[in-house]
Amino acid sequence: MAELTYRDAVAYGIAQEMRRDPSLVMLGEDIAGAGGVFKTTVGLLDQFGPGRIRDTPISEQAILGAAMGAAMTGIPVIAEIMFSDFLAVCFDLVANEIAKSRYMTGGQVQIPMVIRTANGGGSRFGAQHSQSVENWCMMIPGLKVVAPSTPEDVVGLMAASIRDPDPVVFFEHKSLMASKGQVPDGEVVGKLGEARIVREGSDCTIVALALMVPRAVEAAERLAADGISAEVIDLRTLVPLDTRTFLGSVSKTSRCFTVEENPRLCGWGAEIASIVAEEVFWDLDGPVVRITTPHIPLPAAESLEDMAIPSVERIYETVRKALG
Amino acid sequence: MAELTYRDAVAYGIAQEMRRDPSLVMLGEDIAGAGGVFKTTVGLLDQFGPGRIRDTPISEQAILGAAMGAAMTGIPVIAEIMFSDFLAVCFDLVANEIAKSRYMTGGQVQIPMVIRTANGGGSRFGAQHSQSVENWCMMIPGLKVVAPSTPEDVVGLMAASIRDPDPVVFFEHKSLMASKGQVPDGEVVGKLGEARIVREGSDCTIVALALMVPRAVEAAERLAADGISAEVIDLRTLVPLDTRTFLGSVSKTSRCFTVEENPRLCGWGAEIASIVAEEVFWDLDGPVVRITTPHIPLPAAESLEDMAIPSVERIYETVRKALG
Amino acid sequence: MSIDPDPGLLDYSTRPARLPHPVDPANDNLEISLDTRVRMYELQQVLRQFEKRAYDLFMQNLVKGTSHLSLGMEAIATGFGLALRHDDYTFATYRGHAHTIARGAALGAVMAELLGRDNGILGGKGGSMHLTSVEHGMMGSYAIIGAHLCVANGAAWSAQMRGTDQVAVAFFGDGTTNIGAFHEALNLAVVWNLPVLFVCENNLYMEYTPIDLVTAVRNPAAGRASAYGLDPIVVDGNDADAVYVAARTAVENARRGKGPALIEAVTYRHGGHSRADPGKYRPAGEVEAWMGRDPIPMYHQRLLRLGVPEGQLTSITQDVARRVDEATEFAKAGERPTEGVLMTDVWADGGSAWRN
Amino acid sequence: MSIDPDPGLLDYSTRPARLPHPVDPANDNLEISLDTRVRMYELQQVLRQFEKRAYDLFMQNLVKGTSHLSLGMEAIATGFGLALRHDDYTFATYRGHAHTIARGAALGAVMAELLGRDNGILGGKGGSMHLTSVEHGMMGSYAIIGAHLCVANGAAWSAQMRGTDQVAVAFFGDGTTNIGAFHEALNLAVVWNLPVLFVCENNLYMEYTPIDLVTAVRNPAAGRASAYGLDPIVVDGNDADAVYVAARTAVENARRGKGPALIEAVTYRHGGHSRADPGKYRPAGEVEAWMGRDPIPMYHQRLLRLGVPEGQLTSITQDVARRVDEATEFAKAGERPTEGVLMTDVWADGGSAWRN
Ligand SMILES: Cc1ncc(C[n+]2csc(CCOP(=O)(O)OP(=O)(O)O)c2C)c(N)n1
Ligand SMILES: Cc1ncc(C[n+]2csc(CCOP(=O)(O)OP(=O)(O)O)c2C)c(N)n1
Ligand SMILES: [Mg+2]
Ligand SMILES: [Mg+2]
Repeated sequence: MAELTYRDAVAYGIAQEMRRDPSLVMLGEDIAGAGGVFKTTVGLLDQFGPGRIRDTPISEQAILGAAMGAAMTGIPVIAEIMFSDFLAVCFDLVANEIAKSRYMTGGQVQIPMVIRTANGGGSRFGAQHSQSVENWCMMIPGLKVVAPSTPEDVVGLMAASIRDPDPVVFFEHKSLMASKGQVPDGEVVGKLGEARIVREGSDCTIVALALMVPRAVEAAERLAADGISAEVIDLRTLVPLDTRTFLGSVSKTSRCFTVEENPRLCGWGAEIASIVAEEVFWDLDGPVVRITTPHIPLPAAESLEDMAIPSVERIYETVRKALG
Repeated sequence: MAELTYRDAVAYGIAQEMRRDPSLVMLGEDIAGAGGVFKTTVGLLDQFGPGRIRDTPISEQAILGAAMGAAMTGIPVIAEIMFSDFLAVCFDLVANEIAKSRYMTGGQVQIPMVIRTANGGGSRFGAQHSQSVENWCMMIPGLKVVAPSTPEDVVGLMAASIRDPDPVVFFEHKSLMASKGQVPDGEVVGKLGEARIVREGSDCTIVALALMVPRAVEAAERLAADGISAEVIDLRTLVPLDTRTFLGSVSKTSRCFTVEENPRLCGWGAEIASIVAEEVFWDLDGPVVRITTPHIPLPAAESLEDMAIPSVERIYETVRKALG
Repeated sequence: MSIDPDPGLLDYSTRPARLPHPVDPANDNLEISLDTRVRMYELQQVLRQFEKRAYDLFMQNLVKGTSHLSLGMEAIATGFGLALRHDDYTFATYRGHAHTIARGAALGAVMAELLGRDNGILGGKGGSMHLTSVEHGMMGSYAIIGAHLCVANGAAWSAQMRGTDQVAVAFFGDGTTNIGAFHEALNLAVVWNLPVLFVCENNLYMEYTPIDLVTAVRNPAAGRASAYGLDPIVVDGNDADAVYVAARTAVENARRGKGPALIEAVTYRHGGHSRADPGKYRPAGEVEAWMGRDPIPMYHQRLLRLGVPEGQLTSITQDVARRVDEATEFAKAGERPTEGVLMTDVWADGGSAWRN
Repeated sequence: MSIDPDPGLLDYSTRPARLPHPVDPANDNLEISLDTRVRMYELQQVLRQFEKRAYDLFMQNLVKGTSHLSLGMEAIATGFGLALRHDDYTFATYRGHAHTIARGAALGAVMAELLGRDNGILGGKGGSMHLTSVEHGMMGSYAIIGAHLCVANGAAWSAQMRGTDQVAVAFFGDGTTNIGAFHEALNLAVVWNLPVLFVCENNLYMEYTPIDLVTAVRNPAAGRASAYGLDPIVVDGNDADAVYVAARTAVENARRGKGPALIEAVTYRHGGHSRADPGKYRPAGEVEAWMGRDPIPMYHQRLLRLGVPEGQLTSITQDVARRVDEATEFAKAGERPTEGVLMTDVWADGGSAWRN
């Protein structure tokens, strides 16, 4: 066991896989010489050399195109898109090419690549550098979507994503970078499509992801003080989606809350809520409640951003009102 | 009253507004000399001249940038993106610039523009020219989203969209182009944010959009033959969303079905279902059921595409099973 | 406030026709073996007859959806088809029938795909705009402008990393030179010195809009070469020999680690942009003039001048006709794909499950 | 299979420093009124002192989020600031403090925005990366690379359609010349003959990566001009007079309907890319050499040579210091924006309702 920050876990996880597979390469802006703007790739250039860790121009379409073309022809690739907001400048490659090529070609093309990107708010970067856009990728058939909340999951799910033969979009949360956690020694390999029950409970289920997980847990602790027992689930991956775990939990607790950083409309919480409302409707004792960022662009000012993104307080109050 | 095709209604609606506002302009690929690849802009060049109807290079980012910059500085603009799938090549402008600028600038910037685009399946064009991507825009704060199902709504909602001071994405459905309908004489101006009850019913509510509206109506007629009375709602605009109309209907019928062409995950139906499950939960007599295109890229072959997109048969069978 | 009704933009009606240059007689003497030339004649016949048949099947409403023919442009796919090695990579656009066949894909499987049958080369899932045959190095037809130039870089990068001397080639049109991805792809290819060729099939039109109306330079590709430190290369896209020699040279350089090239092959499509289009927007005389520069009769004459007996060419032509008939029968014999395949091949495990 | 550990790409460590050219003494004699020059001295002082203060407030952790300073690059915003008319349009990047102030925005309101206060120029909603002041023709700071070049075209197109002779200017960095939107914007501007200027502030680095490592040509902007039929223009970005003259000429041409220009102003940032960055990746001697070409002391010397009394320059400098102090007080006096404004200004009606 070693304690790592979420930030360091990224390079740690990538290095584990680069040692294992000598053909694995990575490309992106400022990732090599500079070690990444979030310092998540520090040391990789020294360990693996400029042939495998490549700095690129500011050309996101060229980055994802190079990754896709290499992956199609036998070289697994990790491509970094610095901020997830920038997926919009290369969205044709993400949504129309990388995601669809296998199906369109009747299975002729295989694209073993991972798109790593810094996601989420809390850094006061404003509307173009703070978005949570995991729903942008979840909605596209052909993409797998991962968003870890702990250093151990960063390492394990990074390995699982890299070893997965299909394209995976891997969301690293900016506001979790400094958080710490234990990572087992030796090879760490997780599994896509397995949610984690972070905290057991009997009165309600709170489904969360990434930065919302620690907030949901803290809210659950405050609820416990009020005698409300909340079960907290970390989805960890949105595609494949572990519906069994949250459906089982909701069947047990009879109430479901989702906590998402996506702005309200068509966030992943809507998908969870619709699955719950369709498949375990008869087990529900009350409305399915979504807690989301309001449907607005994210403001830059500290005070405003803190009001926009679901807080421990808001989660706590919402559940308490709904159950009290 | 005159009978128009949905296709002709597009140019008809644009012409009405161009006559009314001499500063309104339009740009896009092959829209002027050629009258548009879907022939939706035929005749506009002759009526309004090349100064107001502009052919562009294949440069979607330049198209939306030009539209945004002109709109910001006093010229209302209609920009055509030929196929809605291509919103992906200019998605940074759609999602990060056009949608967010007013908020980011504290209200300094106003962007009166309409993005018109051909949406939806049924033409056997395959995965890159057949998508229904209205959810790509619905999920972005700062965009209004319109998707008419009739010639009259094409004209009326086109006028409403053009006169709206905020950016609107206007989805024209490829498979409705040849459909006909009556359009009132004189100026026709609709209203954004008003759904339409297309067919009254008492046993269940079917919420639909665009091509799914006529299919839902036909399914409702077949259900009527089985003694099931279905109310069919055409949302018409996703943002602003007329929740009153569908919530009122579900409270009355106690059952809700959504029929969407979006692939399953995070489609607009999920948003509707989550609102219903949260706000009229106690009025529900059974699960909220979504009928969607499966979560796959769209296949090209006629036989396969017809299996993928919700059909009258599938709507009918799904509702019947759920209620029977 | 009112907008100037005519800002004086160059417009269709007044636009002069762009006529073809005459064939360069010196091309008879290019260093190309007669055997290669005969194979190029045969390939051009295959492409021509295959697409004429595809067009007929359209008219019989057997081909659904859309399709984009290269009739009149066959010399380009042919010149490159012969210059590439079996393990090189081709990336094409929705106008990709010719490039797919030129790499060796079976005519029947391609025809079946156009007809949306289960014996199609993509099982009916992709259709005319996405023809792919990985076993022949044909890495896909991309229907949204621009992206595939970036993807071709990736295949070339992969070859470079794997230490093979494979070359990747991306074919695209004149209109495609104005999209952002073109710029990003060219710059990265040069910076990384990738073994990739960018081949612009300049047929003078995007869909219906003449390229001159929307492009800052007269040569949409060659006029941009200097922005990447590349040589401006323009070849006669209606002369398979000229194309072949340009391709051979560029391929050789790329194999030897000399990096990318940007080649503009000037040509013309005989028909419209796609099935629906009658091509009315083209000025009087333009189509006729280019018909007079049809690459195939020209090449026929050249081979006669070079001593190939008329009879040999005739039998090639007849043999091709037979193969196209067989391909058509094969395609028509296919079934419409059924439910069973709808949900397959989204993922590497063969399925499409997004949940447990 | 294993990847060649070093494909011999040019890499940081071995990279030679890129040293500044000496000041051109002839620039003393450029045709610029002394009054204009004194105003340029004052503006450079404002930009320098304002951003030094912003940096100090950072260090006191009063500025949250990020911010990108133009310290060392002031001559560019200054030369253009003086050459533009009040109704011209400016489009800048996240590195936009200088361009916003150069158009006349109030120092206090800008400083308050950096501090995230309710008296900020955007009410705290946009922050450092999105400074905008429509009343001054400053149409926004765009934080995602590329798009704003396309948006600037739109403002120029609008001026053209409205028959005004306004000009739009887009400022961007060297790294931005490699993104697709750059190419699309330049091509359309030329095809439509728009009154727009594209000004590349070439400070030799993208964030941390030297521009030479990722660009196919030595001059990231000027080296691309011919691809759009434009003249390659390179100016000394550390000499306000050189920038002013280039700007004046380009603005005049654009006003007269002579169309767009692409101008590369070579400069250097004294600090890191953004708040966090110490700028360690720069080779030994490079920073020092460019510090020796600091645009402000150089300009100070020039004005003395041209007969402006030392005392006048001193009092300007002191006056600016006072204004920056006042701006700081104004900013600190602002409140943190409250709940009331969170949900405003998504729509033109002032609200953010997405439903009834
Ligand atoms: C990004 C994008 N924009 C627009 C289109 C629609 N479209 C399909 S083909 C075409 C014309 C392409 O012209 P060119 O590159 O010259 O190729 P050609 O069809 O002439 O071979 C256009 C605009 C598209 N497929 N993708
Ligand atoms: C599309 C996009 N990619 C990456 C970034 C991250 N980024 C912000 S500034 C920057 C460097 C820009 O370099 P340059 O254009 O030279 O401008 P400078 O910062 O030097 O003024 C990068 C890569 C971004 N904002 N947008
Ligand atoms: Mg063309
Ligand atoms: Mg720079």
